[in-house]
Amino acid sequence: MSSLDPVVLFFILGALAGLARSDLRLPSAIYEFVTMLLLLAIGLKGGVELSRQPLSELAPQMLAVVAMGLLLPLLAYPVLYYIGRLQRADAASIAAHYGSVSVGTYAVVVAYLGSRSIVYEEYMPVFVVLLEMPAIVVGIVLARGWAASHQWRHLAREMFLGKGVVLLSGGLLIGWIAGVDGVQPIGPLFFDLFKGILALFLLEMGLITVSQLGGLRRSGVFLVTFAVVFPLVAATLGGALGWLLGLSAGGTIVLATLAASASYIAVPAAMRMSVPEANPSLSLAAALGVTFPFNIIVGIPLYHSVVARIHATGT
Amino acid sequence: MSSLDPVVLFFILGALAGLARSDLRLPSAIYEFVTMLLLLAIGLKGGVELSRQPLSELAPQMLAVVAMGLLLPLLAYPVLYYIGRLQRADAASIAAHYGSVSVGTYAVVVAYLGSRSIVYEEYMPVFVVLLEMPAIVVGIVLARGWAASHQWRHLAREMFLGKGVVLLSGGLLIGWIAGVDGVQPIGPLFFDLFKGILALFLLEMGLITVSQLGGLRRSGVFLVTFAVVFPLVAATLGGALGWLLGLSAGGTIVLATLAASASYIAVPAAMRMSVPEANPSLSLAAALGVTFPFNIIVGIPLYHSVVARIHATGT
Amino acid sequence: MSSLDPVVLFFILGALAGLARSDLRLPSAIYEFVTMLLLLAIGLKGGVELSRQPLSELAPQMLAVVAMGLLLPLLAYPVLYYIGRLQRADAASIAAHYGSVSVGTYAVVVAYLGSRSIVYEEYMPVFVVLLEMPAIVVGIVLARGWAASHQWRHLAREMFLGKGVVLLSGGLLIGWIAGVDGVQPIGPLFFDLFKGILALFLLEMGLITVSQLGGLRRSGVFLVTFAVVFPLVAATLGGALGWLLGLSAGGTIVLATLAASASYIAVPAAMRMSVPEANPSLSLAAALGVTFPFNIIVGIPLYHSVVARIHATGT
Amino acid sequence: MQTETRKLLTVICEAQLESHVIADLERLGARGYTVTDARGKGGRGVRNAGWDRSANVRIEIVCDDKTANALAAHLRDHYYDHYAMILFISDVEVLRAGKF
Amino acid sequence: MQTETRKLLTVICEAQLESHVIADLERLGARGYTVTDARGKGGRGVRNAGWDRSANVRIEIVCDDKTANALAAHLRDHYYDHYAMILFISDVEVLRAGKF
Amino acid sequence: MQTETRKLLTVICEAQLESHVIADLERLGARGYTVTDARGKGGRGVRNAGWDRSANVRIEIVCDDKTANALAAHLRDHYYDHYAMILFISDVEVLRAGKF
Ligand SMILES: Nc1ncnc2c1ncn2[C@@H]1O[C@H](COP(=O)(O)O)[C@@H](O)[C@H]1O
Ligand SMILES: Nc1ncnc2c1ncn2[C@@H]1O[C@H](COP(=O)(O)O)[C@@H](O)[C@H]1O
Ligand SMILES: Nc1ncnc2c1ncn2[C@@H]1O[C@H](COP(=O)(O)O)[C@@H](O)[C@H]1O
Ligand code: NA
Ligand code: NA
Ligand code: NA
Repeated sequence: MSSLDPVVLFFILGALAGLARSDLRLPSAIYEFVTMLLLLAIGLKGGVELSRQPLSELAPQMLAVVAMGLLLPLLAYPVLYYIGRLQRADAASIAAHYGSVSVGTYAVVVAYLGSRSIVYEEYMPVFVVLLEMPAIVVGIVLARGWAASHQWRHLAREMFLGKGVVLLSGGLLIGWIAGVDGVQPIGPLFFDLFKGILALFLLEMGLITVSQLGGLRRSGVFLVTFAVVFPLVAATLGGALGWLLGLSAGGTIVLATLAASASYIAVPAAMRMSVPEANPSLSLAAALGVTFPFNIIVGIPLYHSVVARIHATGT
Repeated sequence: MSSLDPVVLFFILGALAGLARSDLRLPSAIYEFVTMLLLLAIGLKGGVELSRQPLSELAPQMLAVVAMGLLLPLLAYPVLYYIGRLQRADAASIAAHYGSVSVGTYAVVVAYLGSRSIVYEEYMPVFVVLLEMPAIVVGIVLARGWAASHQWRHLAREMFLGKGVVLLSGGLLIGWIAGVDGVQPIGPLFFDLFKGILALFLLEMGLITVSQLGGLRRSGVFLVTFAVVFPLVAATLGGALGWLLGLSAGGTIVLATLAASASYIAVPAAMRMSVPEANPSLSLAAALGVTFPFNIIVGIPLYHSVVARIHATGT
Repeated sequence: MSSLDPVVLFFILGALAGLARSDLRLPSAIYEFVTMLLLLAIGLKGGVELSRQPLSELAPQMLAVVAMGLLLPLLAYPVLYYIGRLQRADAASIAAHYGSVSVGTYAVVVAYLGSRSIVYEEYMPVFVVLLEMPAIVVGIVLARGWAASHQWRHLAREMFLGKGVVLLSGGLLIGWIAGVDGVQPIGPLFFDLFKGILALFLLEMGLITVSQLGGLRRSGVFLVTFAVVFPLVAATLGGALGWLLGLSAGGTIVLATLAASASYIAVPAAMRMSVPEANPSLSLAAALGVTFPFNIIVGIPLYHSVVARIHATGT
Repeated sequence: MQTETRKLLTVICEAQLESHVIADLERLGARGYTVTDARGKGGRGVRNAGWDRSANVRIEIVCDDKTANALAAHLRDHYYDHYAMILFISDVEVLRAGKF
Repeated sequence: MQTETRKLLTVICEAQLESHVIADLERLGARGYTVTDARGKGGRGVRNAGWDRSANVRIEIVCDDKTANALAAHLRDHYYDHYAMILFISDVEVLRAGKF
Repeated sequence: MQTETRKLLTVICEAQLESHVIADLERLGARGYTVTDARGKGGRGVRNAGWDRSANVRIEIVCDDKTANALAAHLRDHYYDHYAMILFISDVEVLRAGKF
């Protein structure tokens, strides 16, 4: 039990309370507040790191990561459509969720590495921002074909102006401009409280996860299997990419986790407006009901142990 | 004036603003947030302490404290029913409130001891959790007789799954599992901010207390007297028990204060569903309108001075 | 760009998100929470400082500052009424806004001085409290004549019991009573988080500012000009007063900024009830849409450079 | 436009009852409901709260005549005596008759 | 089921008026009211707020015909000129006629 | 008191549609609207949220008969198929006929 990070215990507390039908809930204004703080904090941290090194050095890595974001939904779609026999819109929408990333999962992996003092490339939030979107574009093309392209301007709005993306990339820019000294005075709120805020977030995520279980029961065995197996495949790809790019062990774990995670902030909103005929409860049930808890409880320690073994042999 | 803890000044500010009919209010989402933080923080602190010592050593103390929680409402009920001539349901419900404990009062006594550097047994939150419930059970039996026992399963849900109890005991468990090192990264939110959060909580409590004064006027002299005198009796019992159990001076003050305090989180909710014919404004007016301010302004310093005198002679 | 304080970058982020029509918003409960924290923190800081020195020494300065608060709206009114040709009620209401002060602008100037390690008289929050009200009284007399005096009792309630004033002056009193040691335990919430909380506040202010631009377009060139030029005049007066009172360079900058700022918390509420025929969107568009961003982006650095030059020659 | 007449039942009650009332509604045949948070005053005094203690909720149900009457009677019989609650019924026109 | 017809008066106005309007309603004989927070747009522009500056409230009163008319007339006379406010009245059926 | 009859159109839908629906309403001639946050359950399951993902809004529009029908038809045609949404229409009396 002690192998679990204490913040994950808050997730479990939330899940147990939800299963027992407690009336516990974070007020929605507080859940929004907590989410905003996490997004800003992650962005700020990445931005500060960016201000320390030339962007040009990162360009190749960034391109490779975007390529991964385009590839993952293309891998997921045929599985969902041909094997899972889901409707085209549903398959495309779920593929988009799994091609994109979960900020909450990112926060947990960072907390996990932090409490084990494992270093990682601190500019990783750049990858989080970059991975938010490509999968959305792929998902829409999969659902609608290129004919959807006359909507691109409208779609770009939905993608870039959703509050999740604005806060994450806004934090990134502010951190970049202000630099390490500039953000220091706001550090007590955004950095010192980070783990406590994450604990509250995970408490609510536990409750939300449980509330998705109903949708899961209806969606059947295939989706549950997909929601466990696809992350493992994606993590392998992400880990391999991290290795190819020469990332540290910590950075490789983060990239594997990002690949394995499924979005539940930017993508659901964009898909709802762009592919409305996709049933949102399928993708949320899979992403929130299975993949999120799987990643934070089983996945991250697993990716860690695999990467550790490879890096050990590597050196 | 300087004998008042600064957090209590926030209570007074709230009360004055309420009396003057200012439009000041904590938004309800914020009040809920602040309450959740207090409950989790208290639980976490107690849990960490529990992880430091064998539970078995505490078992006798825990039993004694539960016995006190069963005894207090049995003392209160006849006073309320025979002397106060209240309806049976009302007498039982008020007895349950006074047999249980107030988490806000606990937070204030802890802050009070902290600013005077008086040590106390840090596992006290365990007693807070233990004292929440027995009085509820006694109250229901007093109102309904044993016939109510077919409802026990339903009742247990109301009691154990109310959000107050879930957060308090959830925090306790997390603190216990994670231990002192485990909770350290979430300390800035839950421990460093504790007193500031308590100040905000007390600001709102001041406003709430004043809003109960109307109910108080209707409920008359008896209830006001009860709401001052019974806590004194209960504090004497609690203090005596602390002394018998060999607690430190600080621990004795805390136990006296817990005994003297009246619940306004777990009990009102449970009574509302289990003894609906009891008028909730009577018990809230007494607990919030009189006993809470009495304890934090007059009671705690009083219990402190009495315990200090006894401990001085004792040694 | 790096000359901008990082907290101001949050304002710009909010403004850009608003211009781009992002769905970003602070939940209203959070905006209220953040505002309450700022008001209490500012009050507490000033109160602690007051507890360090005899009030009698400050009395002359306080009188002079109140006189400034009475003078500024009397200067603004004729400009608005005769040159701007606004309705009498509108001219009086806008004059009241500009005679009073903006707590948000105060917080920004204090953050600005802090990150440049420029000292200032820390009892300045007393002036913030004092400057809130005189302009309201003048504004009402301008709108209604002395005949309005039968309403004074009612009006005093609106002024003194508005939550903004209660929190600011309540914080001041608590800080005064508790002193520097007393507030230390609540410091992590109210002082350490101050800049981070200010950043969130400014994010929302950016969004609010942009939402006022519509009102601005309707109100025309005169009002926009007034909202830039009058602050410059007022800042000159405030700076001159600071110089006369022998304030430090930092204190002079703060007083100039206070004079230049326009209220959007206490005054709008009081005016709405006392001079309802004044159109609130005119004064808010000017104060929030122009003067607030002008002061925090252009004004404060400008007042700083002028004061620095004068103090340099002065010494 | 083709519309049909249905009943709109509005229930205002103390927040703590929300889950109980909703369970009752679903059991008695309501196919949907909408809840908003509210505060107010009535025979049992002012209700405007925090920590749920004394806030209200406002529950609306669109349904047919018979269901509305059954729901109203049930709520009256089970909650009126001991809880803060009022309800009222009005006529509304809806587009999809089969849905309600 | 035995029901009686009453009036439901719905007032939507700027949030700052809440306490004033409620005091008026009680003075003019309303025995209860329900308030929810709202936002919106009307002749006086968009109202969606924070720190109360420009939010709305939605106040509902169930009462008899005469009271509804008196309340509506009073509100119109005192607030329509200078404040953001609309009101409308509809028929509702209630169970306890004596209560409203 | 002189009153006129108008229609009250109430739309309950998923929160993410708010800005889209409001844009539609304004384009089709509504002169005002009022929005409150809500949660609920219907054919598309429970909706009670955080981070907006599954919360509802409740939008009210007072308008004349023709506008109400036009709005209702438009909303039905554009949103009923793929989104959580219901709407209903009732009669209300208003004081200022010209306003609505
Ligand atoms: N006449 C009324 N008009 C509108 N709402 C009412 C009325 N009476 C009661 N209410 C609402 O119903 C709740 C419970 O009413 P009661 O049971 O009378 O205390 C109150 O808190 C109000 O929100
Ligand atoms: N036609 C309408 N339908 C629904 N609500 C309205 C309408 N007109 C105004 N409102 C509401 O009433 C408030 C005040 O209206 P007004 O005084 O016209 O600005 C607005 O902010 C809206 O919330
Ligand atoms: N019969 C009903 N009565 C009241 N509200 C309803 C009803 N059916 C649906 N709703 C509301 O409308 C929303 C969307 O409905 P639906 O499209 O059926 O899922 C639900 O989430 C409820 O808030
Ligand atoms: Na992914
Ligand atoms: Na007790
Ligand atoms: Na000014």
